[in-house]
Amino acid sequence: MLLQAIAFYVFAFVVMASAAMVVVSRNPVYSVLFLILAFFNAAALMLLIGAEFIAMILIIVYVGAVAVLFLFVVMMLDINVTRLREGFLKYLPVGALIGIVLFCEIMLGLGVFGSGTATLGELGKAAPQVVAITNTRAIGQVLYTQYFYLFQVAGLVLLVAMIGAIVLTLRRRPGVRRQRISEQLYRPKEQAITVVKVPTGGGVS
Amino acid sequence: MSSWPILSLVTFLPLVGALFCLVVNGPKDAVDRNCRSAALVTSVVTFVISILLWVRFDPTKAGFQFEEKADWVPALNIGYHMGIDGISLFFVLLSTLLTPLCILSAWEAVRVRVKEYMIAFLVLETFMVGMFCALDLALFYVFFEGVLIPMFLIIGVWGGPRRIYAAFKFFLYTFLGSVLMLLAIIAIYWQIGTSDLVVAMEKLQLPFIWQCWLFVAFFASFAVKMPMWPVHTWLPDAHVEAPTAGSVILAGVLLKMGGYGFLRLSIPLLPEACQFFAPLIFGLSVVAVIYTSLVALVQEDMKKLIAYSSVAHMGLVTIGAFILNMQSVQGSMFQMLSHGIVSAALFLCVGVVYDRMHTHEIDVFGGLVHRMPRYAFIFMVFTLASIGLPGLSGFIGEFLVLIGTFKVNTWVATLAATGLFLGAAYALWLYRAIIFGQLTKDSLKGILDMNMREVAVFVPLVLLTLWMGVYPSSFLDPMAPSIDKLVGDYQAAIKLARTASLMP
Amino acid sequence: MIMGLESWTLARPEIFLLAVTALLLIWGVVRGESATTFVSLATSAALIVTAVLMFAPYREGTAFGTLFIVDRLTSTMKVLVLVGSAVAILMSRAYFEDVKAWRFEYPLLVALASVGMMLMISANDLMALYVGLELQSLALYVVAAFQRDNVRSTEAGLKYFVLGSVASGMLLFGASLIYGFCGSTAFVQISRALLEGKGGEIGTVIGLVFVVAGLAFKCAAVPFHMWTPDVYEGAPTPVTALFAVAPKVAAISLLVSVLMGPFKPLFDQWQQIVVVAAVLSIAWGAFAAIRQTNIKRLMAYSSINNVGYILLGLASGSEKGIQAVVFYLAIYVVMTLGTFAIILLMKRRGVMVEGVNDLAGLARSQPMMALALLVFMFSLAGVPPLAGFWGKLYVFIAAIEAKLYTAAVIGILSSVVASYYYLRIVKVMYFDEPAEMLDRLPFSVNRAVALASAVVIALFSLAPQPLSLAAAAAAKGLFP
Amino acid sequence: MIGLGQYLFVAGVLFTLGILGIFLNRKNVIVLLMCVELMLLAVNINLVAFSIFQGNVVGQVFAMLVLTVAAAEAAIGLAILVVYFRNRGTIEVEDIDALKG
Amino acid sequence: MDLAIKLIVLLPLLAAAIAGLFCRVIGDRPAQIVTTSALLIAAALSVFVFVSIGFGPDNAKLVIVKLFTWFDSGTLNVDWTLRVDTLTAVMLIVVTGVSSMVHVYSIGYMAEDPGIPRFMAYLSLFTFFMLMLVTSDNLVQLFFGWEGVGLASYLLIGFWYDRPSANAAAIKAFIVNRIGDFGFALGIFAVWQLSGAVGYNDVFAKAHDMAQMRIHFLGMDLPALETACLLLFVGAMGKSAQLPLHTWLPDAMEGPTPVSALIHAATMVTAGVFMVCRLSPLFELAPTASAVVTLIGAATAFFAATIGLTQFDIKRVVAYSTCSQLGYMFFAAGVGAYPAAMFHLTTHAFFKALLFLGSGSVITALHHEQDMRKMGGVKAKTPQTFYLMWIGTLSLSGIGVPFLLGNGVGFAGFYSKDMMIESAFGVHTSVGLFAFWMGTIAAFLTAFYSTRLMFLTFYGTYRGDHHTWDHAHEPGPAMMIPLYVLGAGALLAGAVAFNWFVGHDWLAFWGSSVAKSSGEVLHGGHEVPIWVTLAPLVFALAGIALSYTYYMVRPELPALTARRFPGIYDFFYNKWYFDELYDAVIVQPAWRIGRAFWKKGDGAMIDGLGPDNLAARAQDMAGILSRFQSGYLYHYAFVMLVGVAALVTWFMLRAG
Repeated sequence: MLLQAIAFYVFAFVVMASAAMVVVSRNPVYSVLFLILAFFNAAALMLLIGAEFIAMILIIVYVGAVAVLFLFVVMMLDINVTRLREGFLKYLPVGALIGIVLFCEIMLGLGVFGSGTATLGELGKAAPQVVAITNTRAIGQVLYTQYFYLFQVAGLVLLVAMIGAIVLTLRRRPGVRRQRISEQLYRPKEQAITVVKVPTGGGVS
Repeated sequence: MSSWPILSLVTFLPLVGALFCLVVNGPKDAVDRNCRSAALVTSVVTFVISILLWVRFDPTKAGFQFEEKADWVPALNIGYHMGIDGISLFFVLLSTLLTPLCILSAWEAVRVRVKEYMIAFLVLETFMVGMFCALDLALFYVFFEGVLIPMFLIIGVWGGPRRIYAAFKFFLYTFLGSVLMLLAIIAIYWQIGTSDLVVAMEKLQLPFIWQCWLFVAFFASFAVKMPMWPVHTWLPDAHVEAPTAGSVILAGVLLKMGGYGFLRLSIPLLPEACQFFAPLIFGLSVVAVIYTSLVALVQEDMKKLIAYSSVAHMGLVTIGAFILNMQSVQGSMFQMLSHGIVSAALFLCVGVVYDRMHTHEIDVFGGLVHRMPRYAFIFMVFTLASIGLPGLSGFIGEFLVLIGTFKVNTWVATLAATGLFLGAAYALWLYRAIIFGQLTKDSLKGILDMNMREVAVFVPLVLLTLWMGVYPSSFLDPMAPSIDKLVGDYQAAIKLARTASLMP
Repeated sequence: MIMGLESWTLARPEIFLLAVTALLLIWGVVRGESATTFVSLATSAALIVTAVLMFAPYREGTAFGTLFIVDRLTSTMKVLVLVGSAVAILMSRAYFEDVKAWRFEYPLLVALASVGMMLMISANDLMALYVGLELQSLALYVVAAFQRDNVRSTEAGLKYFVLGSVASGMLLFGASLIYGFCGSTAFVQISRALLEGKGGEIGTVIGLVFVVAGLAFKCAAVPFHMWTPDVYEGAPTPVTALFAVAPKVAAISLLVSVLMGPFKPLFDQWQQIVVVAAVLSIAWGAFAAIRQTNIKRLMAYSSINNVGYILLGLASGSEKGIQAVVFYLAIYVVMTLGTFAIILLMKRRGVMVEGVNDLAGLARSQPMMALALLVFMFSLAGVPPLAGFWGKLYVFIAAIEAKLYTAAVIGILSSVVASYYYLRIVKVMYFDEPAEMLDRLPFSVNRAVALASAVVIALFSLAPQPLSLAAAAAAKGLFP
Repeated sequence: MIGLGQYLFVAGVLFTLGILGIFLNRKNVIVLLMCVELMLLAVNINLVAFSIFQGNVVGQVFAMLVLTVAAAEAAIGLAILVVYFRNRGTIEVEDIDALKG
Repeated sequence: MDLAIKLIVLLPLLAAAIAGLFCRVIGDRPAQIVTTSALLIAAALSVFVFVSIGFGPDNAKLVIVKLFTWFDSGTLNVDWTLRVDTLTAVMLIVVTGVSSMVHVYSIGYMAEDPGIPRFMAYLSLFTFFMLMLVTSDNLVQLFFGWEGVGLASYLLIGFWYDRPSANAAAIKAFIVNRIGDFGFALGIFAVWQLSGAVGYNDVFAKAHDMAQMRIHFLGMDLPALETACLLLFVGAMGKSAQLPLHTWLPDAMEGPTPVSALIHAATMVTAGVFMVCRLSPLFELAPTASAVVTLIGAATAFFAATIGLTQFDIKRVVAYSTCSQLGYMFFAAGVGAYPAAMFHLTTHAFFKALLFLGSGSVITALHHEQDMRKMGGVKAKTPQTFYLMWIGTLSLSGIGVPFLLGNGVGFAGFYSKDMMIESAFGVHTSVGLFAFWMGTIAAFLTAFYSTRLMFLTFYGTYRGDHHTWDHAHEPGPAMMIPLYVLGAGALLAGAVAFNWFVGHDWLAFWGSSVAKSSGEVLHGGHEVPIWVTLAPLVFALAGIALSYTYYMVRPELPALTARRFPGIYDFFYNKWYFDELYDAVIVQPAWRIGRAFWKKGDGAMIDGLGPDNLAARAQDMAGILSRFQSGYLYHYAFVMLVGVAALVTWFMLRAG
């Protein structure tokens, strides 16, 4: 239990720290990398309470796809390291203040601090409930039955994302040569080769 | 009483004419010609039908006549309920009378966008007539506000150099007032569960403080429309910039909507608040009479002067309406009718010279009597009627209001009576500046007297002014029972409230 | 039965639409750009057919477990969405052909967005709500940036996207809290938990605040409206027309069903939020538009203003209030579509213009269009007898009955302020002498839309009864 | 003992950082997108934690949906970013101000 | 009888309508014929009516002809009614008589004017209104006539609309009259409030009750009848040019001379006197109000006479004399000698019309010259006018031989004036005494200025330009016949009518048309000491003598006196500076206030703080909000955050 607690605090700290670094890093590449770090640690946090499926998905989807996509775009767009603008410092106090106030209020409201049982109720005290079957199995049991509908719609969302990304970024550039395999394959030989009678010793002119 | 929906006919016939104009197409000349004729024919027919109202009106009955009732929005319990009594009868007639005259007066004066002009006027007529006939609060409001749309366009499209300012001021000022009335109407509706005015008159029982709030809301709307001091400043601007016919309708009918609203809604529905606020209204009205008369005295523009005089005259109307005895209310009604004819005619008079000189600055004119004797005569008649010369229409209203007022409050009566000479001062000064004197200005030397079409516009008005001045009974008698009932109900309500407040 | 026949029957309009969309997508991919016009017409037709399908025959109930609900309210709202989308697609051809961006993906994305909206409207579970919302949003982000070579269009897309993501992040955060405290994401369960007093009051309220914030963003209610003017201005005009209509209906419908459904027990709490948002929206929309010179931007503020009135109806929380919402929305959709149809007709020497002052002389060059726009403007301003007045009347009746006096007074006074800029458009059309006339365009879809809208508004003005009956029927579902 | 509160705390911090990042960031838009991802991560932690502590899997299903949508969102967001960059040649937050007023 | 009365009233209206509306069609001559003959017929009918009523049996002394209802409103019922009793009959004679003469005269006087039909129409119209005034049976119809004559007066004063001065005078006349009417109207309101009626019979029936009542007027608790009478008298002050509402009358001389004769001497200005006599049953019960009437009348009699001393415009002299004579009538009415007032009204109508028309003929002869300094010796050119004018002057001065043949023998003015002065003395009150002395002094002044007029005009040598002199001649018969008729009146009216009006037969003559209490007053007037009877005559003769000395014997004296007493001379010459005072106190401030209200009140205050201000603030607000919409993403996100934070805070605070 202690070990678990220590692990939690370590991961939690790293998550929060790297999240902060995402925000304050001046180089976007670092930001992405800190983001990846945050994801990893968040996954670890989830593992700690037994949500292993989500933890893995998190790593696969976020780290494997999203973060890499970010990195790719950062590189592609060739964004320079930006100087820290004055605005940051000017707005920092007010912004931070409001953020902290909001944060404290949420925490108070949720009852995270101490007396919070008022709202968290039994949940606040309870230990993680261990489900009899594995986490993945439990999800699997509902995902394609009870939540089949959501699954389908998620697919639609991805479809839209695909269409959207293509429609926005795909361009047919007239000047670019491409390999058209079907054309290559189906070209009749008459077009491809000419039979030339080469006189001996004369060469091809 | 009437088997066919005569009120609806009078109300919506102009709309039919407007639709006809809308679909007229072809070369510009033909369109203009057809629209003019169509508008004139429609409005004249409407007027003739509305005369039937008067003929068939039973002057001994106090209640509503020619009632029509139909569902409109049953989901909200809003009905289409029309009907007139002695209070509304003549306003309907006033509207239907002035519209053809306006169209006639614009026959040659308006040359651009004739089609739109005629449509605007016919639509305006529908709204005006409808407003005076409506016996449903929502319906009333619809017509009341609907008037703003054509009027806004009339001022803005065919108006003078500052027409845009004037049109916006007119619209926003009056709109601001009216939306508050809408809230009041909703509150009443909420209380009684229907927007039917007749039901409201019977059933509505509001606590005093509520009455006061609602009164303020109604007041905001009607006071602006009247207009009462100090919310009158839209009127001079609107009048100056509006085209002649626009001013005519504005002065002739639109200003009456406020007074009509007080009599139709405020007083029967909110009697205690009326009593409570009467001193305020008297104060404002007295200020209006004196203040605007003095302001009128120094005007440099004919229309502005007449506009200010309207404010002063309307001051008497509000006093009369809230003194609430038979004489004062009848006087107030009569004053509105008379003012409707007279100030309309005065604006038409201004229009006559405006058409010739394209200005209504007083300084431009002078000595017109040399070239325009007919005009001078007609202008004189209306100037005199405006200052309330006995024998002409203006006198009866003023006299009845003041005599009724004197009985209740001598201060108000005395201060309001100063209008007698203040009014004479500015009206005669205007007349002198325009008509009398030597004809020295070169620009005026070729000016022509009124032609027969113009005379035809004025003749009915002159006759009416005389008729109303010499034999006002034709007008006073039909309205008497309704006003009697209004005053009686009001007094009964006040008495009831008194006894209720005395009880533990 | 989670996936029984019943579910498929209830969802058949959505399924139909999706199927058609998929087929058209394939068609488009095969035939390339040349198929665009056909695809767009087919999509519009499909949208209309979908609307018809909902009522032939009409069915109610929940499907896919409790995720999806169909009743009068959702069906009515869906009709509005579908009509809005269909007309928006029809109106867009001329514009996109002009800017050489007439591509078949556009109608399909709109169709997919419409599906998203329908799912939103029918959502009966926080998760269903979220996926529907995202389906819609993602498609809309793309269409906002659809004119991809145009800085303004892409900027609009970008802003919409970033802020939209933040908003959905907030919504999600709130949803997570609600889930946590109520123990479920299903609306029925949430409602039950709240009624039983479970689900820690403050925590749920905070969650509700975040959810409402996220939804208010989609409705463009103050203070979550900041994206609206920029996106409306930047997006291609037909897209703006779409934005002003369909997503707004969907978001408001969703707000209604969330607040009046699971969170009905928290009425006292959310009423305050909605009243504040309503009043702020009304006032902000009224004042900020005064100085606008771009008509699209002006319409953005106008839409903020109108949303305020709709929210005021919602804030009353009564049956009449919901009727008012439906009624107002229906009229709003027609007015807005008509207005944008005319904006799309604004061309000078072949170039699209969108300044308010460019309307000068419309009354001369195209009198019927000017008349139509006049009708829309006065209707938007709420001047009787035009239909907009009935909407406002409905709302204010509801507000007064709910004793929201202050809000009603502010609302009605702001309507006067708002009327100023509507009048300004009328003024420009009718009073100003144009330096140069707008082009006289041949008859087109947009003209037809404008005229039809004007006629519809005129009919609504004179006979609001059918619409109010429909609104009443729709609202009935929430008040069994 | 690690309870729900701790998880909620972490999630709250992440969420707040995400929001703060959005308006304190004066650099480029891509970081904004990352901040959004942070917010979603916070939500996910919330959902998972609630799910585990309540003993039902709804939260985890929800988290999966969020993940999926987040991926789609990232794709679209980056696509828009790219076309914007093509037009303007910049994605600095303070340069994105063609539309205002 | 009824028909005759109707015809008397309506014929002038008909004539006016024909002449006025169809003037272009029918031309000058027919217009003159129509109007003049209508008036002559009316005059003849008036004589008939006068005889039937004035000398008829007691039960026939009142004829009431109801025409039709004017207006009914609740308990207020007003009819168009013609009421003829002796009082009215006398006025009918005066009005139609003088008016018909003026019509005839105008044919000559206005012969060269381009606006003849209009002029004749106006005259007839005036006559109609005047007749309505005198025949009214209720206060409202009286008011109708009252205002109507005001209108006609306005039209006629401003008849020569080319002249700015004429226009100004016309407006002044109308407005000053309106100020009086303001009081008059309030008086009517008060009477109605007190008695519940406006018809004379009903009002008089309630007179005694009203005398007991009190009225709450302008915050003061006042005796009701006194207040009402005073208010009514304000109307009379305006119409009859009494202090301080007299300023319009001299200016009204801008109108054509026949107008001055008809309106501003014989008829309209006497309407005030008529009204007081008509309402004598009320006034007799209102001692304070009557005292005020007396004081104002006496003061005006004196005041106007002092101004008359110094004026040079021939018509203005006569005008001030009118003003002064009206003052006499009022103090007579004020002390209760209503018959005496009416008597003087009648005689005055003749001699003053004569003086005006005579002046008119001099003016015509001298080519429209009115300044007496440019006249002199005119008797050579216009001998008939000269003699007739002397009749008028002596009548005005009240010259006669007392005690001869019982009532004395003299010009018409002699009888009536003496009767008034004696009545004032006879009531033996301080007010009456004041009136007596004022009247007596004024008699001196009157005699002085009226003979001064004669001397300056007709005697001595001509002081104008010779071209005019050469063409000067006596006017034609159209103008001379009226002069003779009026001259006869001025000569004989007093002697003929003395007994009926104020003598032994007064009661039989007047019937119940004036207050019964007049009897005592008249009696008191007959019973005064001899010196009282002689005093006015002596003073008048002294005035004539002084005038003769000044203007015939030693013509350098006037200038000398003026130099010797510059203060008082200027004061009189400038009409006691009333015009200047009014201009400074009322007219100029009214304009300034009007301008201030307009520019500062409406412009700066109401519009500036109201609509324009609101519009500007809305624009400002729009600007602020626009700037708020900065276009920056982080800004927008910040707003969202603030929104959420605010809501959350709100709920946290509420929760706890």
